[in-house]
Amino acid sequence: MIMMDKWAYSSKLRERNPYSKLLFGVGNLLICVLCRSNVVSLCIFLIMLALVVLIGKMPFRAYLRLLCIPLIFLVISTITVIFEVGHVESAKILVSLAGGHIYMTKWSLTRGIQLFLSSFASVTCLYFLAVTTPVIDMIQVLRSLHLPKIVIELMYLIYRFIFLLLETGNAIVVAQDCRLGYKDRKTSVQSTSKMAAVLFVRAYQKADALFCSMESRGYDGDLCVLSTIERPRVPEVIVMLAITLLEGIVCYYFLGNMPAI
Amino acid sequence: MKELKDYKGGHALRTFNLLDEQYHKPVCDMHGDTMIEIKNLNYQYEDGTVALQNVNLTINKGEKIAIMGPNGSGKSTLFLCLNGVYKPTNGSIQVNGEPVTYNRNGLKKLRQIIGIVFQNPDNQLFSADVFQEISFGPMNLGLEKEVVRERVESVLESLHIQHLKKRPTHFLSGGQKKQVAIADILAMKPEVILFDEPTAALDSYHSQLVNDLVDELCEAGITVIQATHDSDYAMAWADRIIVIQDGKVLVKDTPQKVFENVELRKKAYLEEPNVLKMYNCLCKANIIEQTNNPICPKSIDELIKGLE
Amino acid sequence: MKELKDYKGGHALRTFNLLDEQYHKPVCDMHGDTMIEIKNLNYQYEDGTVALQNVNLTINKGEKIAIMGPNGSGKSTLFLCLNGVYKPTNGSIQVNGEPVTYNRNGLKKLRQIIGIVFQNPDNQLFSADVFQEISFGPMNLGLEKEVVRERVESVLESLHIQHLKKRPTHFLSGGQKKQVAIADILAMKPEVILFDEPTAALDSYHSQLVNDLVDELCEAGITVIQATHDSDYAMAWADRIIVIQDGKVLVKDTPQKVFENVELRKKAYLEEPNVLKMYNCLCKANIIEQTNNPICPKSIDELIKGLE
Amino acid sequence: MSKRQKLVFRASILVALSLGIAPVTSAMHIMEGYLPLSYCVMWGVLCLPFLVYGVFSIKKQLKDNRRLLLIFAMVGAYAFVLSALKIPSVTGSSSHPTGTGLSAILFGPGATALIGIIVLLFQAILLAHGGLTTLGANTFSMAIAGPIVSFLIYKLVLKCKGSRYVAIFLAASLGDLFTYVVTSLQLGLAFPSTDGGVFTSIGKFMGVFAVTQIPLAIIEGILTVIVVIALESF
Repeated sequence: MIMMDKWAYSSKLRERNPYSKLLFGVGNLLICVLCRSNVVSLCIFLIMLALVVLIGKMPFRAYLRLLCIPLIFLVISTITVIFEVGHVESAKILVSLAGGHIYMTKWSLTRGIQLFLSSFASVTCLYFLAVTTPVIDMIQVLRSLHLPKIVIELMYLIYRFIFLLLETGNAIVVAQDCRLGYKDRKTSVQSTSKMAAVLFVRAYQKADALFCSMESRGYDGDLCVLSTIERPRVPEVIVMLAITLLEGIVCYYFLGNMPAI
Repeated sequence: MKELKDYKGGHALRTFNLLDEQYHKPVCDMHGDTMIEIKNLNYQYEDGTVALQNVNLTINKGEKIAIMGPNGSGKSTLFLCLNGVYKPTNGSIQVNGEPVTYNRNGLKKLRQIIGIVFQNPDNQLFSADVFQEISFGPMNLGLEKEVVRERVESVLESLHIQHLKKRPTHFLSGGQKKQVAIADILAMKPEVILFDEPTAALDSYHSQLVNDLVDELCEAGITVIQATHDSDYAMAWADRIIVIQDGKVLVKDTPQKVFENVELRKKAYLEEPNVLKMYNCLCKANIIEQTNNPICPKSIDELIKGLE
Repeated sequence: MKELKDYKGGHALRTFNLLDEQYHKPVCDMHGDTMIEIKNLNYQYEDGTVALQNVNLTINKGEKIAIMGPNGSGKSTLFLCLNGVYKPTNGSIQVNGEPVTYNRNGLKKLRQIIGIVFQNPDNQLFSADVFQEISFGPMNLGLEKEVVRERVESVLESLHIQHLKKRPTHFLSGGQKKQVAIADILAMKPEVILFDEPTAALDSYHSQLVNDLVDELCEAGITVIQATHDSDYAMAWADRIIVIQDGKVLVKDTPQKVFENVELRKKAYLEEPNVLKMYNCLCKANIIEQTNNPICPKSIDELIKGLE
Repeated sequence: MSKRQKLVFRASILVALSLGIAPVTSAMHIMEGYLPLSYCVMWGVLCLPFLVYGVFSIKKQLKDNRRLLLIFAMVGAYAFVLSALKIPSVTGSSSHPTGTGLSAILFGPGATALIGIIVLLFQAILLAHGGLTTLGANTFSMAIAGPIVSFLIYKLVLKCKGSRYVAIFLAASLGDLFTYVVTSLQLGLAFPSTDGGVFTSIGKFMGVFAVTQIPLAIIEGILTVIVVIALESF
């Protein structure tokens, strides 16, 4: 079970129009990335938290757990950005190595903190989308952007098949575990590769079976289905667009210290 | 499972308004006309395995047919032949008096008349959500979008699963998946529906639901062919039983005659239905009077009713 | 399926030589000792769904237990808790008088004692060929290669599937896959085997085979717990039936008492077994004399024998 | 498909898998909001020709064989699932073999890029691996650069009459390494050092990620070989 997917379907914001949600989420994301301002990041972080947890009714603990996922990457790369390697004598030297020094400067520290906060805020924007808008709705929005039909078809199919294979894969892992297949590292590697191999075989068999049943319903190369989503309600979309733009302008004029990028 | 509690109520009448429009002929009229005629059908897989051998069958309109036989005996192959997914190596299939043609139009026509509900819904449902899934068949028939929308809504209503409309397929339970798989086919308004072990792996609640649904379809005049392993069920439900083994039709006859045949039962690994056992025992013990042409009740329930 | 024709012959005695070595205590001795004791078991999924609530169960050595209840009622979760794949959120499980520990050694011990045969063999079999598949469990127990080889051979012989030894698993038929799935577990020589709907989606021939096998295991003194939807079968086979719904144990009692409870049957969607219907009918009609403490036969066959 | 076609197809799957499991770890997905917008756009634009070519290439292949649509989708789902499965105590905390390159040889780099970008999009939305603004950069490193290198190495080793398992191992582990090099490059370009400039920065990122990525690349190489051996026995 993929938890983000589950939260998206159980969110109180699920039924809101996907166009406006996407507009708002992506709009805020762009503001985060463009401004790189600590204050803006903090504000957006709080707005998204409020939307997802207070209005969307996602459990706070689950949300916290989600926030931990990108931490590994964030911490490692931010440390890399903050600390410099070289021969500069004037900087605040932390460690001296044979060939040079590892040091940080005020500028690199500021940049690191900015980067950390703004990335974290952008992640909350992504989460806002991910846990309030089911994937099916998102694909629907992409469809109305006139992406090539084949891309849309593939997205729908891959989304469905992910869960089909995930179920099989998980079941196989559990069955292996029941027979002590993950008792130590060596066994684990063997079990994992066997699982990967058999999952591939199963994927192939499933594709065959599904094709057969699709043919029996008259599939002849053109995958046509109807969807339930309603057209964007124009007023709602305009309101969301206005809010996002306003946010952007406020950030730009009052807080914006747009870095030269 | 709240939604389903309503189901067993007085809905039966309302349920097949969708189908009644189409099949407005009274049932009795239809019975007897030949729906499908299979002559000398042979099917051989690419690898040379012979899956069907000299199959001859006539299926009448509105008939209830159970196909029995061990796994791998050729039932699924027969279904896929009937639906035009497999092209027979030899022999011919006539549907509604016309031979099946294997060009695009011929197949489209065939698939509108005959639909298959596959055994494992996970091998049938390919769409991300229920509405899309059910709309696939009707869209392939080339109907207008509005017509398709209406059909899907109407099928959802008939099966009392409107609440599933926007549900993503992967959130459905096994029983719900089965219902959607059936809706898939009903939305194409076929005249014949082939069910491949529709209640396998379902719990008794959903099995009952599916069995009731099948009964309603039959009442609405649809020809239903079911592959099943359940002797009790086949005895109770079927007009005729076709026993297949190793790709050959062993026998096609009424349930009682099929199950009374001890040799056949042994050969095709058919269990004797409980009701038949009981009936024979009661006859022997002279609790039930035996006439010259004894007709066994169809189920234990019927037998009990008779005794009372 | 030639291989299986021999099976029904006089093999029963020979079949469990493999197991007899291990379980040399006579059956009667074992019955009555507590095998598994579950106290106040709760299990909650990550997303907060409560799958099991305050489950209290005692399972004795050598008992035959059927677990019934709709799909999604928590049967599979219970199985996975018993096997240590899921760690209970609350409550405790004692096996052979010792509480389960969830470290590496504790789990190893637990999984040697309790084995699960999963419902869908396609989700259990992952090796390329049958021999590899069956040897997986014993290998992980850390046995010598020679011992593993012997065990696999011996299990293959017991199930009369030696001829499948080198067959690739994905070329097996559904029934054969099930047999291999059972062999998987038998090769680990567990004291308790949990079967999750072992005959779902099998044809009647293989169902019979599996049922016979289960009976032999029980005779050999193994504690067997089966999840099933088949009332007739549960009535005939089980010592006790445990009914689960929405993660709670509704009742644990003898089959007759469970099925005589009309309210319970309705609530948990259990069908009334045919034999019970028939028995009650015959009692009413005064064909069978009713005593003060009527004991219903276990199956239609037994009932018929009684009548004769 | 005819019998022979099927055989060729199965064989090609084997070959594909051998280099296909381009091992990528979730730690190497550049997270949401980490790259400056101009770089996001740049990497996105760089992916475009591959994606457009991918659409044409897929359409062309589907014309010959409709069944391929489902196979394409299954390959995508397979790649995703391998990174999403909860596997108890395996190689390392965050190592998954992902099959984005699986289709490189089967269906060509174009089709792979297209399937890859869809998989990466789903990984961002469903698993929080990567992000929307960094989708272009991640696609370039994982769905375009890595698979192409794996593919070339595999062909090269075979041409030099190297053993197939060696070829698989090298393709898998070097493909992994190349993805990590490209990712470091992307990060280094975006965040140049104060004095050393871009190259120092790239070196820094490579140095830091080397700690996790080099052992993982080797483990993934071994894992891939075992998978292929297992798959061959089917």
